[in-house]
Amino acid sequence: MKRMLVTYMTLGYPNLESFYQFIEKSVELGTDILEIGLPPKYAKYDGPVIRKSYKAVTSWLKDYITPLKEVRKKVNIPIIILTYLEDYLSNLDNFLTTLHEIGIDGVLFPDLLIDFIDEYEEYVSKIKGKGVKTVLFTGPSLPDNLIIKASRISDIFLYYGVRPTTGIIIPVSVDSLITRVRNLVQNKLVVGFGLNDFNDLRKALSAGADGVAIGTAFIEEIEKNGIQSALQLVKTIRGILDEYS
Amino acid sequence: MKRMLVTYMTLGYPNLESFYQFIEKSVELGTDILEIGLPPKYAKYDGPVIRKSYKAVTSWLKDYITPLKEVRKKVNIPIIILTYLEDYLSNLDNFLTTLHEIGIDGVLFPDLLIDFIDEYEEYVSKIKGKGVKTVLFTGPSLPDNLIIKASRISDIFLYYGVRPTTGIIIPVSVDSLITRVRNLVQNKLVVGFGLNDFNDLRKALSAGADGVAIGTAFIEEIEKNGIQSALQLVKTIRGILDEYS
Amino acid sequence: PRDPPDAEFSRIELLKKILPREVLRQQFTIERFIKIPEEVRDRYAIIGRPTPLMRAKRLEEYLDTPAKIYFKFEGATPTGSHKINTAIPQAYFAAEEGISHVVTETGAGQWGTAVALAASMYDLSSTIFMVRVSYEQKPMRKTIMELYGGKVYASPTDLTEFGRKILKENPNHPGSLGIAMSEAIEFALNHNFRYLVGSVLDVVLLHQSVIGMEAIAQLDELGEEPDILIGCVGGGSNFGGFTYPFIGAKKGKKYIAVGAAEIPKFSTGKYEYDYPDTAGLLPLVKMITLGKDYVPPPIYAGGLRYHGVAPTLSLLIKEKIVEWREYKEEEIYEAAKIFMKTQGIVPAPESAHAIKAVIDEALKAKTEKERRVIVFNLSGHGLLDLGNYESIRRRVEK
Amino acid sequence: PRDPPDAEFSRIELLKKILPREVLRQQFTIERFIKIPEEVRDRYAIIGRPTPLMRAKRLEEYLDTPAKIYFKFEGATPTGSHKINTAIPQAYFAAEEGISHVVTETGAGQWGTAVALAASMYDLSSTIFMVRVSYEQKPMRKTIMELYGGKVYASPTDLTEFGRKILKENPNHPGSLGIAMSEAIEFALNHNFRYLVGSVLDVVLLHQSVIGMEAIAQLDELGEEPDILIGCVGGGSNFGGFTYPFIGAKKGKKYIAVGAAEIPKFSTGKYEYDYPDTAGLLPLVKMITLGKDYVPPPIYAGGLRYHGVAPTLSLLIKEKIVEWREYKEEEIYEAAKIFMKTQGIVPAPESAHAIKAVIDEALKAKTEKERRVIVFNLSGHGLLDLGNYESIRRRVEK
Repeated sequence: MKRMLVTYMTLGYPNLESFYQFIEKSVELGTDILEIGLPPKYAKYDGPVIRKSYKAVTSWLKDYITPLKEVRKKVNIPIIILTYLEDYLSNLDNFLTTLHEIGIDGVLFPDLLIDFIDEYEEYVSKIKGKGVKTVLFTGPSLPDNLIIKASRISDIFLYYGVRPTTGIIIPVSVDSLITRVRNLVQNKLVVGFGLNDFNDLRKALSAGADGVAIGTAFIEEIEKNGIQSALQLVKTIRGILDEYS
Repeated sequence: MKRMLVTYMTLGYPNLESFYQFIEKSVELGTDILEIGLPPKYAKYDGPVIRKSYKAVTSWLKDYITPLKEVRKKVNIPIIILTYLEDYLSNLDNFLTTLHEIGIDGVLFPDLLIDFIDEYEEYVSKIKGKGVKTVLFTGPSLPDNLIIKASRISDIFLYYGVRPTTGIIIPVSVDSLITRVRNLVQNKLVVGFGLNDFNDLRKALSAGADGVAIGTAFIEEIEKNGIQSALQLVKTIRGILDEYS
Repeated sequence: PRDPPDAEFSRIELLKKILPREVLRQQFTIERFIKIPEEVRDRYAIIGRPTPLMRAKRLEEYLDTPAKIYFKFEGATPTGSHKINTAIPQAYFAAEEGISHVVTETGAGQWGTAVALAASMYDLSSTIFMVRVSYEQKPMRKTIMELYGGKVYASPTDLTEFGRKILKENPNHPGSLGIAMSEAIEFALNHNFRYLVGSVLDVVLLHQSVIGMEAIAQLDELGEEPDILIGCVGGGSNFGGFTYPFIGAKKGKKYIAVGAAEIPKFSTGKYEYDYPDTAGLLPLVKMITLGKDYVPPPIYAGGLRYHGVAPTLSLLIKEKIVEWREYKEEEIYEAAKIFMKTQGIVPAPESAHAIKAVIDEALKAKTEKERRVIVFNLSGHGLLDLGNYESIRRRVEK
Repeated sequence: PRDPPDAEFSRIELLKKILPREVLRQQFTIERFIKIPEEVRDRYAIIGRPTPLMRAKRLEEYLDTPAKIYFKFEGATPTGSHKINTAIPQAYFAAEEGISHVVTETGAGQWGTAVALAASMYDLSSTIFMVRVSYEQKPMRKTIMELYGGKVYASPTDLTEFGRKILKENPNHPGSLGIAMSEAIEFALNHNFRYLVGSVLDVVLLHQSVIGMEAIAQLDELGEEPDILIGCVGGGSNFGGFTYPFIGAKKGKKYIAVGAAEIPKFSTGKYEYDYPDTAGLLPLVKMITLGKDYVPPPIYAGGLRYHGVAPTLSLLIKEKIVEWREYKEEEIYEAAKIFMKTQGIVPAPESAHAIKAVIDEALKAKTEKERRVIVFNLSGHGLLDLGNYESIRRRVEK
């Protein structure tokens, strides 16, 4: 079975042109699902690299609709928007309708099961009611029974962040984390949060992850060596994934 | 077997006349052995009652030889002198010779096995060499093997003081003390030191003492109620002893 | 854990730089059971683990209760409290990583003492930043840390930029736990040493779970089934370490966390993200908290003056799996005296809070005529807290 | 025991008036084994008896010795030393006799603490005359006695004729152990209370023999045969209590009594009759002594400043059944630090003397390549003696 590559990029990073280029090429190179970050007010669960990318784009990117439309036009694979529910509490319907109209497939609110745990089921119904899929975000700090329930209602796949934040390689035993969650989840399991170490990546795949979500690694690569180098990384990771197909 | 009554009295107490009277009558009433105390400089192992009697007589009694000769004339039973070796270190031979000449049967030095433990056998030989018998004084603070050795060489009987000092009724388990020492001693065993409680007396006899030595009780009785009363006590104690014959 | 909004630096990244690697791994593990390394078990044996589980027979008699009262006595360790249970593995993991030196801050001194001893047990150097006012008022605590080989400084110091800045503003600054911690972390960062954490974090509770694991085995040996488990809560590490193994093994019917009425975090604290440390250097965690800037009144149980409750324990309280009590210090003092006179042990003022709840539950068992088995954690002795007892005596018995 | 020449009163008679009857009986018993009453065993269990017998594994490693080192840890009791072992039975026998109140004196405070706790365990009142200078310098010791319910007075007091006389001469008299004892005895006599004795007397050693009896059983359980037994000597009660059961059972090849070089009683003391107490109120006993009026220098191990050696121990030393050592306090301090860093326990300064001898014997075993089993009595912890450690630190490490 083919393992999924979920490629994350902050909307408009590092600039619109490079952003579009990265998206298009990464799909060509084997990205299965796109995860696009809309800069939130408070990126609670993101590490410094992604936070910096948010900061970089918010200085000039005032409108998210146009670039998202552009991306939708350019690629055919599923697009998921990553942003924080917190920012849309007062206008969620509106936001979801907009996404739906653009043709975005789904949303991923990393704060949904953490900060809105008492009402998450209502939110999931609401999101789905608007025709938008919802990818649920889980991690090691959630109880087993919540992960099981979430995996049943999560669309496309269940996201499992192995570390407390993106991009900071807190030492965790990736293999045992995933072996454990694999047994709980019937849905497709995509693992993320700090998987930019190839060793960890292989461990995740060996332990049964259906896919991986990579973000910080691409942004860092763009920052340091530019788009081409980041795309080379997409290719490399795709190669690793294919070893496990 | 008849149990022995060893009657103690301080030489010349309370005055010469009463002293002679007490000695003579007590023998008539059943005293088996007389123990006569010569006031020492330091009555280490005597209680306050006997110490007071020493003090009382030393104020006027300057010569011990005459009254001892008198006692020897008056009674036929064995007479033992109680005094402290410490006082006679420089003129022991002389002292023993004098006693022998008077016709005293033996001496009892309570400090011999305590303060002269390293040389007690030499002293015993020396005493016996002068024709004087030696009654050895032992007690609970001496080791078993010393008691066994002492009992073999003690003349007339082995003295066993159940309490650390005369006349003060320190609570001790008289029966278990005597049961224990009885098993060590082949010689006749006379028990003393604070036996003026009839209960203790009976316990000592039941536990196998061959006799008892009584002193403080008589002196106290003389002090409080006079000679007749003290003699009455001799009679009573004789009676108790005879119950165990 | 999360970084604060608009953070100048990532607290999570900071954790990675200052904590021993394995400590951090354990902080974020989801394994239910983690093997205690042989080298840690060795040292546990040396400090007298397993600590005794004792029956408080005379307390039962005094209360004339049908309840049986047991206590796990963590005061039996050389440093007199449970703190050493986590200091040892943290020091070990630092040593294993090739680190030569560990650093921490201390207020009243219990934690610093535990770190100084743990460091000496693995031949590590240790530096302890002690809040100046405590350094001056509790010279014996300083002495014991130094006897264990620790280097103790009155914070603020001129050893760190942070300390120098504060001293420049006020050369006689009395110091604070937040300042001491900031200095400790800066010092560790500058020298590539490692920083040891005393409470609140999951990994600390994990290490403390040796208390509960032992207690379960000891009760089994006695053939006792516990009904009620009780502990006091400062940050939550002795409580969690004691009760979680019971909760996990579904042993016991009631778990009671006891705090000080003067620091009413259970009754008035909010369940929200807050800094676990007053310096704000650690990542935000979701917990019951009075706010990191809460200024606690000076009660005699210094260890309970903490503003929050460990995240896991906060959740268990929110979920009503764990109950809570809050008592005033006069009540605590009375309970402590009863315990001293019946059982002979001077309890740490913190642990005396657990005793008060035990007494209440034992009296309830009496009223209800129930032979309940009550087990509590006596997290430390009070022999180095006699000054605190003297101060409350003056206040209460005047 | 004997009364002094030309005594104004009989000390032996005084003993009879002030000691609990059964205590006196046991003082003069010759029974080899005396059953511990159930009510005393109960209280022993409450204070944590049997105390642990622990292996000093890290000390062995540090010394790189083939010897095995074990220690009996009397510091595990609530009052932190072996003193409680005799305070409990003495208080019990007083209570059994219908006495409501016990009295004693204390210098540094260990004995007073033990008496206050023991009294509270049998619901007795207790009054402790504490040497004024200690009362002022060691306020924590006073606090703990009071927490146990003891009434503590700075001696000289105006509660006794003796105290009033001294205060009249000098209202700021610093007090002395002799004065405190005189007051305690007078107070006990006047009120028909009972006086409890802390050391030297046979009966105290008898009660302390619970240490050695337990240690024998614990070593048996480990399958160890002891070669060398070591303890420190103040009056001799912890040493005697620990070693006599071994000597009696013919276990062990060498017994070493350790004293302070600054109080050279083993090396220069005379074997003669002397007062066991500086007040001269107790009967004379034959012992190794520096004379009751000997003024000891102020070493940091206060408990070893006693002028004599218990009579039975004196005899065993004279008979060469027990060996002795004397060490200087700098050496002791170094030994204590080694023990703290390797084993974590702060030893009482007194007990640290035993540790020094243990280290020497362990190093000797190393030189001689012998796997000897060394067992020592750690008679107390030093948590309430940190002030003394601080003072010696200043002297030695300056």
